[in-house]
Amino acid sequence: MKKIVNDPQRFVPEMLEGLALANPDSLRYVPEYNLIMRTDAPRDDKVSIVQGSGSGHEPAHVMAVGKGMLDAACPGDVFSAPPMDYVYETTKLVNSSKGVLLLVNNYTGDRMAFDMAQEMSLADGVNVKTLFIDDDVAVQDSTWTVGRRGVAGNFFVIKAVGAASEAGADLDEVMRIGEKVNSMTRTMGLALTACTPPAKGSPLFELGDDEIEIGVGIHGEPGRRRAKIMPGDELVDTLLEPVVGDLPFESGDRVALMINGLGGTPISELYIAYRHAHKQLAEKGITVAKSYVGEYCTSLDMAGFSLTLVKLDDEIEGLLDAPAEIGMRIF
Amino acid sequence: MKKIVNDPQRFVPEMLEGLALANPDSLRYVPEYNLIMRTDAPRDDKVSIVQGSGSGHEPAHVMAVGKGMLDAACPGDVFSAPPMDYVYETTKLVNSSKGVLLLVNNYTGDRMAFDMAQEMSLADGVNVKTLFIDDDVAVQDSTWTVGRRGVAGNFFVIKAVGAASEAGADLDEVMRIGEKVNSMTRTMGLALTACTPPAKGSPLFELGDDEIEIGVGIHGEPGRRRAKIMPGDELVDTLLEPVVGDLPFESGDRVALMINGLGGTPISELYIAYRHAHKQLAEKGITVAKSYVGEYCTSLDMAGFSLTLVKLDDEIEGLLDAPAEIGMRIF
Amino acid sequence: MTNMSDVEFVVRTIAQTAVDNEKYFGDLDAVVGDGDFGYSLARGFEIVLKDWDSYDRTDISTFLSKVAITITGRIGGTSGPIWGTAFLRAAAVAKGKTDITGDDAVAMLRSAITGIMARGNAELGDKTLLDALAPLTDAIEAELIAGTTTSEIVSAAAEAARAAAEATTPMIARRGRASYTGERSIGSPDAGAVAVAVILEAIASNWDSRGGPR
Amino acid sequence: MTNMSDVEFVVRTIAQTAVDNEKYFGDLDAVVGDGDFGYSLARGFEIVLKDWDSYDRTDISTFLSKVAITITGRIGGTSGPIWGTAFLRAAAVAKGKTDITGDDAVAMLRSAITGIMARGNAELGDKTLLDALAPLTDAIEAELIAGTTTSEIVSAAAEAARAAAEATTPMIARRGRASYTGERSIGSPDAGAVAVAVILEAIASNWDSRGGPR
Ligand SMILES: Nc1ncnc2c1ncn2[C@@H]1O[C@H](COP(=O)(O)OP(=O)(O)O)[C@@H](O)[C@H]1O
Ligand SMILES: Nc1ncnc2c1ncn2[C@@H]1O[C@H](COP(=O)(O)OP(=O)(O)O)[C@@H](O)[C@H]1O
Ligand SMILES: [Mg+2]
Ligand SMILES: [Mg+2]
Ligand SMILES: [Mg+2]
Ligand SMILES: [Mg+2]
Repeated sequence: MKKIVNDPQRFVPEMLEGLALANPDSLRYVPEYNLIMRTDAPRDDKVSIVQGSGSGHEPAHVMAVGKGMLDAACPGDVFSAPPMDYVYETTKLVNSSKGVLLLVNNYTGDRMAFDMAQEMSLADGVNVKTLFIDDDVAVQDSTWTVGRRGVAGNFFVIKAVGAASEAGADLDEVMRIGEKVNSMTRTMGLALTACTPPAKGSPLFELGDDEIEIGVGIHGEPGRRRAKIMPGDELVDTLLEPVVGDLPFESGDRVALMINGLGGTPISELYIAYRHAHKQLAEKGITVAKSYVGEYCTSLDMAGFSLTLVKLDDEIEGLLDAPAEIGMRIF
Repeated sequence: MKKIVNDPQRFVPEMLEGLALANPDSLRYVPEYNLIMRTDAPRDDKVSIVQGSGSGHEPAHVMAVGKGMLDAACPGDVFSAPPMDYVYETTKLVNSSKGVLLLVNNYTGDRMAFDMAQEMSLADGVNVKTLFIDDDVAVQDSTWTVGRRGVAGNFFVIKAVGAASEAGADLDEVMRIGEKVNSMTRTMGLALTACTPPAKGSPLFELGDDEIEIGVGIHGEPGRRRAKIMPGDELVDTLLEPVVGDLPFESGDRVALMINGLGGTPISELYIAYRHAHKQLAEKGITVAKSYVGEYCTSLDMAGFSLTLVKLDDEIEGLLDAPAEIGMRIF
Repeated sequence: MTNMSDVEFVVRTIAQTAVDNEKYFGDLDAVVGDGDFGYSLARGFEIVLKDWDSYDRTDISTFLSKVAITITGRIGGTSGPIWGTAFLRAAAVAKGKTDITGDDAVAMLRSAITGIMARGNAELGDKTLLDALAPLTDAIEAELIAGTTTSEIVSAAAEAARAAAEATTPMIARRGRASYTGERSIGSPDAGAVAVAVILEAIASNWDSRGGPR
Repeated sequence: MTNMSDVEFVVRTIAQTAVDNEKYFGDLDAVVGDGDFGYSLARGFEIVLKDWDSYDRTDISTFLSKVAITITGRIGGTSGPIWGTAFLRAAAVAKGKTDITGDDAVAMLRSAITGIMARGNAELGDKTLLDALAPLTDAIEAELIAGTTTSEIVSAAAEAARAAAEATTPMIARRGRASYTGERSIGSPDAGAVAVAVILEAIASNWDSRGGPR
C-alpha cells in the first residue's frame, strides 16, 4: 500500500486534526467523538445540521462543515457508520433550541446507529429529526429490500437544508426541504479501479486491466455488474440513461448536473464526462442550469465517477445559489 | 488504460469544451488555438494575465481562468508546451491597452515557445512581458544549468498578479509583484505512482509496490531519486526540510503552506500530510498564516503530493486574500 | 450449569477471537462487502478487553449489559448495533441470575436472535450471521434434550456453526452491504456467519481448559 | 548535386518517419523524460503531410521556410521550436537556390546545428539530438572530400547517425526534461538522437528509389 499514512488506525483522527489545523477560525475537532464542528455551533437562531457517515468520502462530510452547510459532521472509521455513542454525543454538542437535523445516507449500519442515537437524544429532550438520503438508482431491484443507498446526491440535500437553516427556517421546514431535494435527486456511479482502505492495505476487489464495475456505492464494494472498459462517452451514457429514466427527467426540465470524481480520477477526465452528459441532456431537451464538476463524495482512491441530476424549481435553485463557506476551499 | 477518454487525441479539446459548457457565463473556449479565456477579456482597465503550459495539470491552468486570476490559459497537449502559434494568437486575443503578462513555468519547451511568441507579439506592437516561474527546489544542482522548474507554486504567482491586475496595477507593477512572489516561493514534490498519459496508454515509468520517486516535476517524469515508501510524516519531512532550508524560511516567518495533490491522491491523505507539516513548522517557530490543501497543479492521475511554502509579508498576504472567482468551484 | 466464570470465558473468547481475526474477517467482508467488518469488531472488542476488569459483575445480566454498552457505543458499522443488541437481549433474559442452565443459555441465544432480527430487519436465509446463530442454537437445544455433557454441547454447537456458515455460500445476500451486489453475493460465505463459527470453534477448543469452577 | 525533388523526398521522409514512429519515439522519451516526444512530432508532421501540396515551391529556401512555419507553429513541447529553427536555418542558407551541392547541404546542416544550439542553449555532449546531427554532418563532409556517390554519402550519414545515437547512452543529460533526473539519465539513449538516426536510415534505404530527376 502506498499512501500518505502513518498508523492506519490513526488515519481518520490525523486527517481530522489536519483539517482543524488548516481551518482554525471556522472548525473545531473533538477527538473523543471523532467529530468536526463549526466553532460557532450550536447557534440558537438556526437548526443545527449534522451529517454522519463513514470516513473515506472526503470532502464529504467533514469538509462540508461551515457556514451555509453543516454545523457538524460525525464520521465513523473508513467506510463504517459512526458508533452510536458518537452520534449521540454529537447531537448533544450541537443541540440548538431550534432543533437538530441528522442527515444520513441510507445504509444499514448508519440507519441503525442514527435510529438508536435519535431515540436516546429524544429521551434527553433534544428536538431531533433524521433524514435518510437515498439517491442511488443502481439499487432499484425490489428484491433488495434494504432500499436505495445514499451517495453523492447528499451534497444537494446538505446545501439546501444548510441554506434554509441559515435563513432561519424551523426544523419541520428544513426537514420538508431536505425530503423534497432528496426526492428530486438521482445518482449512479461506476468504478474504474478498486480502492484501498488504509487498514486493509490492499484493494478491496480485483479488477482486470480492462474491467470496470458499474453501479457502485461509495464504500468501495463491487457494483451491480462488471463490464469491459468503454469510451468515455459510453461510460457517461451507461450512467445517464438509468438516472434520467428513473425520476424521470423530461424535456423542459431544468436540472443541476454533477460529475463527481470518486477520488482517483483527475478532474480533466471529469470534464470530458461533463461535456458528453451536458450535450446528451441538451438533446433530450433538458437544460443544465447548474453544474458541479469535481470531488464531492469519494471512495478513498477509487478511480471512477458518479453522475447526479437534480430536478430544479425556483425554491431549490435559490437554495443551491445561496452563499456558503466551507473547509473545501480554494483560497 | 482505464480512463474517461474517447479519442486520446481529443483529450484536451474535449476537456476544454466540457469546461466551457460548465461555465457558459464566465468562460469561452477557442478551439483553433486550444485556449480558454474569460468572456470579459480583454479589459482595457487591467493587464491581461495569461498562463501557458502543457495540459494534464488541471485545475492548472485552464480552471484558474476567472475574475481575480487568469484572463486566459493557453495549454498545449498533455505535458507539451503549447505550439508557438497558439501562444502568439492567445496574446493577440487578450491584448489590452494596459499590456499582457505571460506566466510560464520554467521548462525548456515552454521557455522557447513563449520567447518566440513574445518576440512576434512585440513586433506587432503588443505590450507584453513574460515571467518564468521556478519554485522547484528538487532541481538545485548547479550542473543542471537549465535552472529550476516551475511547479505548483505557480498558483501563488497567478493569485497575486491576478489580484494586482484586477486592482488596476500597471504591467511593470504586476511584473514586480509576480517576481517577488516567485522569489518567496519554494516547492518540492514526490510521487507514489507514475501517471498514464492518454496518448501513451501506459504508465510513464515502472515503480515497485513499495517504491516512490522523490523530487518529481509536474510532467510525470521520474524524480531525482527513488526511495522506499515510508510513513506519511516521513514523506512530509522529506519534502519539508529541503523546502525550508532553501530560501531559507526561519523562525518568526509567516508563511502560506500548500499541500498539493498530484491527481490520484485523495484529499484525506493530503490533510494527514498537512497536519504534520503544520506542526513541524510550528516547532521551527514558523507560523502558517494561510493554508491550501487540495489539487492545484497535478500530473494527470499520479498519486503523490507537493509541498509549497510562500514567505508572506503584508503585500503578498493582502493579494492572496483578495476575492477571486474561477472555474474550480464548489457551488 | 454454567456460572459467571463461564460467561466471562465465553465473552473473553469472543473478544479475543475478534481481535485475533481482524484481517481474516475483514478479507471475508471485502469479497462482496466493504472490508471493514474485521476492523470494526477488533476496535470495539479491543476496548472490551481493555475495560475488562472495570465491568460490574453483580450478576451475569449486569455484566453482559455493560459489555453491550461498550459494543453498541464503540463499534462502528452495522456490527456495533447488531452485536450490541445481541448482548443486551441475552442480558435481559439472564436478569438477576448468577448461574445459568443450558435452557437459560438457549433462551438467551433465542432472545439475541430475535433482537438482531428486529434491529436489522433481517430474516433467516438473508445471508447474515443469523444463519449461523440459529443453527448453533438448535444444536445446543438438541444436545440438551439428548443429555450430553457441557463440553460435548459446546463442540456440537461449534460444528453446527461451521456447517451453517459454509451453507451461506450459495445464498444470495438480502441484507447488509453484500446485498447491493445482488446475485454476485452467491459463491462466498457471509463474513458474519463465518465469524460466529470461528468464535464457537475457539470456545469449544478451549472449553475444557477454561479454568474456574465447573 | 540535388534538386527540389530530392529536398522534397528528404522532408517527406522526415515527416513520414515521425508519423510512423509516434509510439517508438514516445516510449524512448518516457524512459527519463515525459513521453510526449513521439506525439508532438507526429501531430506536427501530420500537418506537414496534409498541407504538402500547398507549400510554395518557388525555390528550396521558400519551401523549407514554409515547412518550418508549420513545424514551429504547430508542434508543441521543446521539439516545435528546435525542429522549426533547424528548418528555418537550413532555408536561410539555401536562399535563392533551386539546386544544392553537397557543400550546400553541409552548410545547411551546420547552420541548423548552430541554430538549435542557440535556441536551446545546448552544446554537443549535452545528450540531445545535436549529438546525432553533428556526427552525421561530419560524415557527409568526409565522404564529399573522398568523392563518393550521393547514395554512398547518404548511407554513411545514416551509419554515423546510428552510431552517434547509440553513443548517447552513457551520457548524462544536461538539457531537456531528461536532465532533471540527473545521473539517472545515464544508460538509455537520447530520444531525439535516436529519432535522427531512424530518419537518416529511412532516407538512406529509400534514396535510390526516390524517383524524380537525379
Ligand atoms: N441487516 C442485518 N441484520 C443482521 N446482520 C447483518 C445485517 N446486515 C449485515 N449483517 C451482518 O453484518 C456483517 C457485516 O458487518 P459490517 O461489515 O460491520 O457491516 P457493514 O455492511 O455496515 O460494513 C455481514 O457479514 C452480516 O453477517
Ligand atoms: N535544450 C535543448 N536543445 C536541443 N535539443 C533538446 C533540448 N532539450 C531537449 N532536446 C531534444 O528534444 C528531445 C525531447 O523533445 P520533447 O519530448 O518534445 O521535449 P520536452 O522535454 O519538452 O518534452 C530530447 O530527446 C532532446 O533530443
Ligand atoms: Mg462498513
Ligand atoms: Mg513535454
Ligand atoms: Mg462491512
Ligand atoms: Mg518530452
